[in-house]
Amino acid sequence: MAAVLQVRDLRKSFGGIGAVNGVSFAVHEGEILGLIGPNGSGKSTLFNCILGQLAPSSGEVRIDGRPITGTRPCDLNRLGIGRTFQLLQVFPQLSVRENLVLAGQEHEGGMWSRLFGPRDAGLGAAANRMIEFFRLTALADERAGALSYGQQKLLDVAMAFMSGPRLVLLDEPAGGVNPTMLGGLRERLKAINQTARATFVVIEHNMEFVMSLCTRILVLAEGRIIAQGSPEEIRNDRAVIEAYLGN
Amino acid sequence: MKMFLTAVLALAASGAAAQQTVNMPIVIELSGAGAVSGTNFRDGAVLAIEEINAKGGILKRKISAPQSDTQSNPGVSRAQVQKAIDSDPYVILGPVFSGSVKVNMILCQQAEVPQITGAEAADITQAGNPYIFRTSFGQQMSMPKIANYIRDGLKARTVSVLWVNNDFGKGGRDTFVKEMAARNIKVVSDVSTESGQVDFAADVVRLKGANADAIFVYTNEEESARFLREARKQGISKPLIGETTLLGQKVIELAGAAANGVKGHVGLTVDAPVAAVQAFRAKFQKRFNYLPDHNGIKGYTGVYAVKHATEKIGKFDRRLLAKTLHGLTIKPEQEPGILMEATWDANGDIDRISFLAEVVDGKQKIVQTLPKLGK
Amino acid sequence: MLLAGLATGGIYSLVAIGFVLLWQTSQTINFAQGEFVMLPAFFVLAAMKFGGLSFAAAMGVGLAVSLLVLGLLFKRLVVDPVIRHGVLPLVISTIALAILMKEGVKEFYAADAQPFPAAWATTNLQVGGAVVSVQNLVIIAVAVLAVVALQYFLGATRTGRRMQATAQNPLLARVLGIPVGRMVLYTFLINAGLVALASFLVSPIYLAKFTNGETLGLVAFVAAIVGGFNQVRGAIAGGLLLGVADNFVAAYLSAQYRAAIPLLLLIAVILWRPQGLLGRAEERSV
Amino acid sequence: MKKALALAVLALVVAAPFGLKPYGIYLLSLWAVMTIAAIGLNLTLGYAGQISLAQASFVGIGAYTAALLTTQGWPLGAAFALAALLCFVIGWLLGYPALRVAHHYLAFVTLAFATLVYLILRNEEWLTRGVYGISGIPRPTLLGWSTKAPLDFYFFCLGVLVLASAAAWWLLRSPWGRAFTALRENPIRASSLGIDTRRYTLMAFAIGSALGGIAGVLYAPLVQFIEPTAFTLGLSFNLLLMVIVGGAGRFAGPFLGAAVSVLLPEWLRFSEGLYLMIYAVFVIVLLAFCPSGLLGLAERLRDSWPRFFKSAT
Repeated sequence: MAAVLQVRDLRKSFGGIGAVNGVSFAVHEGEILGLIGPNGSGKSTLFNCILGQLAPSSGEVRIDGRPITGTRPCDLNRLGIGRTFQLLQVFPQLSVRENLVLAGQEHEGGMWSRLFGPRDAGLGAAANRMIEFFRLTALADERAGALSYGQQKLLDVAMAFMSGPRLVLLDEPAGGVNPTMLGGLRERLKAINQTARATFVVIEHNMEFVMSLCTRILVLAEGRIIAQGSPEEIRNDRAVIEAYLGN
Repeated sequence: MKMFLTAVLALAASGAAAQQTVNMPIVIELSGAGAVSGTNFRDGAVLAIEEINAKGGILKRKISAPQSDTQSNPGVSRAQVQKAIDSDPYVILGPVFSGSVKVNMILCQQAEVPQITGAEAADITQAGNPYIFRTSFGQQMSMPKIANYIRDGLKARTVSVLWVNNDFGKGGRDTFVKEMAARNIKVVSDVSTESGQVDFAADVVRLKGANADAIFVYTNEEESARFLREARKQGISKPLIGETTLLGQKVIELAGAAANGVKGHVGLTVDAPVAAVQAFRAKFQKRFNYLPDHNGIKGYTGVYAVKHATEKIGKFDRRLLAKTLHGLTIKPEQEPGILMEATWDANGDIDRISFLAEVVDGKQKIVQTLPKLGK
Repeated sequence: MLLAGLATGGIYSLVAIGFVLLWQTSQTINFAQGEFVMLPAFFVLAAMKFGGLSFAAAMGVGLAVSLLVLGLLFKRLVVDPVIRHGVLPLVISTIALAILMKEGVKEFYAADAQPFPAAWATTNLQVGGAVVSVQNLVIIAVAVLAVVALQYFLGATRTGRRMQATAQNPLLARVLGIPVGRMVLYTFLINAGLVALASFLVSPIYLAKFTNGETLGLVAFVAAIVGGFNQVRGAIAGGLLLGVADNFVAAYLSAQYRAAIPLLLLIAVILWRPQGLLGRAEERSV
Repeated sequence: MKKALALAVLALVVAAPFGLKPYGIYLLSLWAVMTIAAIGLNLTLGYAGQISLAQASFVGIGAYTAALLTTQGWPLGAAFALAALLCFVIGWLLGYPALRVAHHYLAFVTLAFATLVYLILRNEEWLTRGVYGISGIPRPTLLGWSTKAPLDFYFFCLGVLVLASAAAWWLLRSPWGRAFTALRENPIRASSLGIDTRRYTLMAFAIGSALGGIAGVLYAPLVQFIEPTAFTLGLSFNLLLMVIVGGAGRFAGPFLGAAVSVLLPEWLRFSEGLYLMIYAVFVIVLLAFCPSGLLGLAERLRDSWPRFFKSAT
């Protein structure tokens, strides 16, 4: 079947400095692709180029074969692409349930149907399921701002899934989450991957988390892919170790 | 609910309750652009009221005149006049700014309360309101006199007009242009300026460019002073003609030497060669230790007009007072406080003798006395 | 005619520079900048009237009081407590400050315009047929002098450079050991000095009135933005451009829409070149 | 608890005018009109985070629409429809600069827009009779009920206010309300969740301006004479202070803010000219200590003394 996400020779330079120098890769349905590499290797820039936050200098991004380079983030969401941010970003004023309803309400239907439709845009049930799924039931009506960092991280990830996306790009989901919750998070992500056949691309520094979650791994250094393969291959690939430890 | 309302209004209108004082609220500009004229009008009225009360008031009732500030803002003036009407007044004094008067004269008309105003905009007395009375010339009375002076006195063939773009200025400019057309004097340049404008350099250049025989200036006090300074700075030589405001005391004080040589028609002036006016001027200066301008005379004579008319009809009846004032002529011999003989016509305009004046080294000098339009 | 334009432009530049400095160093948008130009003249008048001082002495007192009130107190009492809530609340509190100043002068001094003595000859020069007013020349000269002095101070002196560093990147400056707090205070004092100077230059011609600030404030904003919001040089260019444009339009185009010129320029610049003619774009961090 | 409070306020507002003289009724009507405009501004600024200093111009546009139509014999209903539509479209267009610039620049653009509208109102005499203004604006008769008397007109204004508040309440309770809050809190995150930040910003401007227009349509018959100087920046600043003092982003903010701004000058009447200064100082102090306005202050008090409040209610 066609690749869910295809990136062809993507380049992005900020005034002469090549953050991303010709990256090409493809992701197929159901895969969990890990994206690792030392800091400043262009991982986040790549993400932002794919997601329309930054306009790439050249190259192309295709979803299910259709070019979407440079489309606005809100339109990407309607095409079934969700994301989380490196820096945690939830809406502290709104309750956990409100955050979730917000995350899903814009996915389909026009503005006018939302105005005249039900108050929770028919997402009450879906939100409850997500709350139970991420074990936030006790906090459903708490203001998101009052949650702990780890709980907010879970909510952040849950919000990315509210619109039932086919492809989710996670930017350091494990960042700052204490080890006990990490296991739970990994189970949640694996479960969604199996049940909803959702495809993930994950940027992560926590090697143990990446190795145990991802089906395939790409290694980025200075804006270029220097290695790719299964987690085992990558673990003892000399080029990868050199890139990290620096020769 | 309807019945309840009519009862409230009836009580207010008749003012039957016997009071020892007669209530004549002063609603006037004490701040904002009109502060200068408003303060003068108020002090003139207060001076008259104190004199009248000293002699026992009107028909043995002392005058009480609560003051309220319209801040030269039409919206605020409407609210203040509404508040004054609620206090069941016999007569309302002020305001001076035409914009404010137009907003609140509807209220006075509905409440059938005579209103003595200092406003000069032409259309105030053309709205068919039987309760509005002026204390100085409306623009449609003073403009013909200025036009005659420009045609005969200055023998000008072309003229430029500089005016402030508010209701006072626009009304004056429209009337002036009409009068010029009637005497086929060409208006070669028509410069509008902003109320509160500070920089007149460009406008003076335009006037110099047009090079008309005479320049008619119709703006508020402060803008006039700034314009005169700029005109002198750029060396304008053509005669500068104005109305009462341009030759007013405040403008002379602010413009300093730049005001010298300005000529114009003056409906009311404290420098008028009339003994009563000079006496008023001295009393005013002693009481408030500043030199009054023409608005002072408006306030003063307005109060005395009400006193005279009320004593004439022998009782406090608003509607009758209004009717009596229409067509009434008051001579100084009958009522010294009127200072100069004045006649009010059917729609509330006032007719008096007026003067042609010129500012000579900081003082307003009367050049010629013009007869009443009526005679 | 050009001379008058340049003179007005000079005033606008002085006020615009102060405005830009405040923005650069402390993200302060001062909606009361116009009233800041109106107030010093009244300090002088008050010093003469109540203190009985001569004009020159009163000018000195006026300047000192302006530095104290418009510089120090403004920072301590208004800016510091509100800035921690962000740029918007500060914008609103400067609006309230403008109202406070206007009403204050109206109540405690005088509602009507006051003549303001000119500190130099008000005569005219006959230069080749055209009449040149000394006042315009003086304004231009003093404005140029002030700008050059400021540029020298910012560029050549040690404090000046440290202030520029604070303006460019307060965080980095603090890391480098520059007392950022004091540097920011200096900019407030410079702003107070500039507005006081502008006030002394302009009041003799415009007469001191409590409403003078309104139009002046708006035009100073426009000059700062048109010239490039984060550039002192931009503010000067913007100010001069506006001064000359304003006069020419009023003289030759329609005077009724005279006030529209700075506004149309403002909207055009903001839509097509938000960073202004000379400014550099401000990045927004994701 | 909120419902009871709202009903209590409604009852107070309905009963209030009976004891008052026409001047007091005029003030209450003015409060109702200003609240509608403030609700509009609160939507644009408080909920969607877009500052606008142009609300006075929309009140002006609404007022002039009403004045021009009703003096030619059109019913006030037509004026409401036309004014709301006109302001909606102009508000939408005014929203475009908001998409490109940061807050403070937006304040300048809307400030420039407001001054331009004032100039047009004053100079285009053929349309608006310029500086002379328009007088003799009739008060509507609604299905036989003449609102000529101050009391009747006050209830008419109150009716429109209740309608406007209900519409705003419903809008803010709907998904749109959530989207506006998200737009204000974090536009980047909001857009990644599919919220079309462009359209919602424009919508916030358009609806806010439409409400300003509706307030204008009521203002014209209230004062029965309008001229350009009533709709200058002063009114925009006043409306802005109402929203901020009441509590931006809170539903009841505009009601409280309008009350403070319209009624405060009366209570401080004794201070003659000082009340504006007191009001200005009050705003500065409030912003320094509690930028979320009076309601924010109330919430803060309630949160900090739960025992006291819990036991009381």
